[in-house]
Amino acid sequence: MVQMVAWITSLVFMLLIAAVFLVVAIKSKEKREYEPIVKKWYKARTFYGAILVILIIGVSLYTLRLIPFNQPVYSEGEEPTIVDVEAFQFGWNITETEFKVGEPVEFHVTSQDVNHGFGIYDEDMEIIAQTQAMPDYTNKVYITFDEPGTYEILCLEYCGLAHHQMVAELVVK
Amino acid sequence: MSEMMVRLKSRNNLIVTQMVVTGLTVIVGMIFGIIMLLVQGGMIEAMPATFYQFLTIHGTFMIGAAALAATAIMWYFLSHYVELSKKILKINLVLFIIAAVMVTVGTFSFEYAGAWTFLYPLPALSASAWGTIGALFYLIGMLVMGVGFLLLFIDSGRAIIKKYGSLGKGLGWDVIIGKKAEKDAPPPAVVASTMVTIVNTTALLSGSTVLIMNIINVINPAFTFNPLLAKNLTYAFGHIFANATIYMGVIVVYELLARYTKRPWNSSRVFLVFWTMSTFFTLLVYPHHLLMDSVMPRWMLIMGQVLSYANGLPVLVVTAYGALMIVYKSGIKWDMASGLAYLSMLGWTIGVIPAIVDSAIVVNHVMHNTKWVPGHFHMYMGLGVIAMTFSFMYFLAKNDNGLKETMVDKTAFFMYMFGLIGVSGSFLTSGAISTPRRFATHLPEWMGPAQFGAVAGILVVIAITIFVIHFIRYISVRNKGNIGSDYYDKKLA
Amino acid sequence: MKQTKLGILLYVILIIPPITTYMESIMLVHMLIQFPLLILAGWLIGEWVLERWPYHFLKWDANGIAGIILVIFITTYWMFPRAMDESLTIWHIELFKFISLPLVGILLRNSWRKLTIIGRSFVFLNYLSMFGLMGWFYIDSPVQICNNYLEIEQQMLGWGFVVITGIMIVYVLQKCFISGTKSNVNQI
Amino acid sequence: MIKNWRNVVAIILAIVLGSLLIYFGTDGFHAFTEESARTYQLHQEKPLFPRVMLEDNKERVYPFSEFEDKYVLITFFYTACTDVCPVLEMNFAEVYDQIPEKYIGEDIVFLSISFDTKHDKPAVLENYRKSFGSDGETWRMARIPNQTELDNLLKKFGVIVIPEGNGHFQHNSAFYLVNRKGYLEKVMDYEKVDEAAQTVVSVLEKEAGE
Repeated sequence: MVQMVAWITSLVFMLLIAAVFLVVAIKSKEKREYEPIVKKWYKARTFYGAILVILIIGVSLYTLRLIPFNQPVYSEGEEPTIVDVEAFQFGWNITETEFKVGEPVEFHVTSQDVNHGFGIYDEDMEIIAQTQAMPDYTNKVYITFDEPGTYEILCLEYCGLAHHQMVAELVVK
Repeated sequence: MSEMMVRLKSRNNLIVTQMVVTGLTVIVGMIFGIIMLLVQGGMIEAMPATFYQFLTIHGTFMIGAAALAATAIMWYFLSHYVELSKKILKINLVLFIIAAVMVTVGTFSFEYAGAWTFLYPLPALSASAWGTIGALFYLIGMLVMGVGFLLLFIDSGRAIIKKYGSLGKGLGWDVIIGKKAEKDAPPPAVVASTMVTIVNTTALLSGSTVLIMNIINVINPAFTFNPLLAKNLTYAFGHIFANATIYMGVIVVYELLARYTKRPWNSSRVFLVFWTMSTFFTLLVYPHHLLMDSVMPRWMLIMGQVLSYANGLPVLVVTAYGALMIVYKSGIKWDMASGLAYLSMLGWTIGVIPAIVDSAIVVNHVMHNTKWVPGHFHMYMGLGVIAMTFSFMYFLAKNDNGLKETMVDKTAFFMYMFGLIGVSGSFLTSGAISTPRRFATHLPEWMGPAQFGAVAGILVVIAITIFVIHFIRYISVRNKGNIGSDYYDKKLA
Repeated sequence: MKQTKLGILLYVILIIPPITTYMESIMLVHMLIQFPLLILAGWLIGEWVLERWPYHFLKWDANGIAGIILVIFITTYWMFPRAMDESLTIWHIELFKFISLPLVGILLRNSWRKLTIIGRSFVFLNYLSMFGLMGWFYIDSPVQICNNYLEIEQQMLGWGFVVITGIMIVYVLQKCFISGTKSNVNQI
Repeated sequence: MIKNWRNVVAIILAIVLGSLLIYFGTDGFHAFTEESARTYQLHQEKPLFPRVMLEDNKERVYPFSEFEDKYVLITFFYTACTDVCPVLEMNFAEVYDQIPEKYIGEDIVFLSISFDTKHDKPAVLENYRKSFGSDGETWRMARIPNQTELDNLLKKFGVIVIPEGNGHFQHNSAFYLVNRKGYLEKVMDYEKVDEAAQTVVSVLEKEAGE
């Protein structure tokens, strides 16, 4: 979901920029005085810069509303399931691997040896959440599975020669 | 031959040597890159150990080559304005070659495969995949390289301070506050060099600190360090050092486009303000590599996101915009040098977009360490820094010798452009479908983009080889004693 | 020769047993006051040494590099927690301290003026990052690193290093960003 | 180049001398702290457990030679300790649990020695042992009433104890394995329980195999 939005947004802006570069390259064949160009386009730049600044502030405010490492507010009487995850070369120790749909889960992720990445993939092999697993520290991921199925954990930080084989499964019923 | 000419020639010789080393390193690095894509695409087979060794060498060589080429560009143009030490340039090149050999020996002879980011404590804890000696060869090699670059930037800082009074003045702060007129502002080449001097000195200091931490830990694993500190230092080093290459490379764009269009590209006040912003942002945004470490202080992570956004402004509003403006209706004569310079600005600008997108914490949550990340920097570095490098090569060849460019070169230009767009695009697509980065094997559904990327990569290597051949032709002509007509240098003399 | 006399006086004061014992009883004073004072004593005495054997230094250490390398190695050695511990318990390590650190001062005096600005800046920046690391290391260390000192002292020492690093950073910044007249710019 | 050969020689000499200093100063890069140097040295020297009289939690008094022909795994602690010692003894208990039962008491005895002779009387020790599940037989807690004997032992085994003056001590901690002949065999990191247990078991197994 987020991936698609990101991909399309990037593509649109990249194509836009490429188009501008192309137009300017085509227009470069003409030859005009520089002074008037500077004057005109400096003015345009002020406008364009202002729009960018507003865009940046807007997008920042929008995307920072819900940052994933803020602990969600649980409703009265609802206790999250706390799952301890320990990564090691090359595997996972996960205290609990079966969950129910709608059950709030907190993964407390750490590592025995080197840095690893704890990435949760859904049934369609799309990442839905991740955090770093690092020695001496515990990172947290908050998640509530919406759909039943088998989820996979892959390592998302290069950790040695069997990095790509560090797989674990979670089952959501 | 006048004394001046001799001096210039020996100076150019060093630069030319440095560019040859870069060109060859880039080709070798790219070949390893293509092999990795072929393996991921399931088209050839390799042991994971081999794959990760290639990964390590590819990253190290590419970053090293980009830095070496970029410093050559910076040095060449900066030396028109300030007095730089040729001895230091030579020492840096020698140390770089020693480092490259050590890194190669460590990787291939002793099977070190801890990636170029040497994230503590991986060099020491390899699950017995590699030993102490391999790790030490690699780490000390990197340290040697760091020493060379540090000396180089100390020298550029010294020279700028000597000429302009202080690094602040090198960035034109006295012009910004209105103490000095805009027309007396330091030229763009000096401003960029000052910025890079500041940020890279910081980067190299953090880099050497974390390297020494790793070295001690490898020698005696009982001696441990704080892994979060190590991570911060590593990314402060890696992020700044990689970014600085483009800020050095862009000097060639400033110098070339101004010359080709016969339009001035001066440091205006806005230009100076934005370069100062770039200086601070480049130093401060590295936490966007740590967005997935929730143990980091929250304000640092939010700063990482917000400043990453803001860091897009200088390039989008000043540098790229300036390049477009200077080319627009200028009647410019396009050749390889000017074409590549223009292309590099495109690469830089569009490469910034996926980076900005990924620096949002919510997006990073699902895209961090997927192939989206290499997608962004292959555009930014591959189509940006590398294009600047070869733009500079063609400039030297033409300016020094008047060497003619052929249709082959032109074809190579387009192969290179579409090839790299293909490579980066395939990476970005992989990232969008959640393909993890740095995986020796791919699931079947991830293989398509990798195969496409490999084919596009082959196009790029062919193009780069043609570029390098052109450059080597230039050297052979040059060595016949036909000293060229560097009008710029002559004017200086 | 005024400096030499001062240096010898300083050295004599430093080796008076009660003073030595007192200084060594506090970790911070041991590393951040006694060590530098010993180096300072060497530096002052260096005036006479350099005058007495000028040609030897010229011949063997014309560019100052050999001297500075020794300085770096010796000071690095003395930054190991172990060296500090052992100087308290093993007499020949203590003796080595009172010889090697003044030697550092002498070598430094000779090398520093011969080094180029680039060399000096390089050495300076390396010490800057090294001190920063030492600061973090002593503060953050979860265990007692020195057997002869308490953990709290260890942390005080760490903060001492942090303060020194801070001062060094301020020094670099003012040198690089606040320009004086042209003449003193030349000597970063 | 040739004209400053002396410089080049001096530089090489400086590097060699400096490296030697660092090398020997750290026992060949093994020990940057005195603690690690101490462990390293103990492994090299394997000192003999000196003659001492112990007084244990059951008020029994006997020399250390009582344990002759058995391995003894030892910790040094004091009961008033609030930071390291509880962890140390907890971990000690975990090691105890990981040793196969057939060895316990027969081939190996666990012994926690208090260096707070004044305060840790047998009754105090008896009380303390219960909180860690020590049975008082195969894992005993004891003090050494004679201060000179205690100091001698601490010195031999490189245990450093600095009284803070308020009833507390700063001290270093480890597991010490003494062999059947009374020589120190191994010093192990008390934080790495599994590793220590494995080491002890492998020592015991190796003997059984012979």
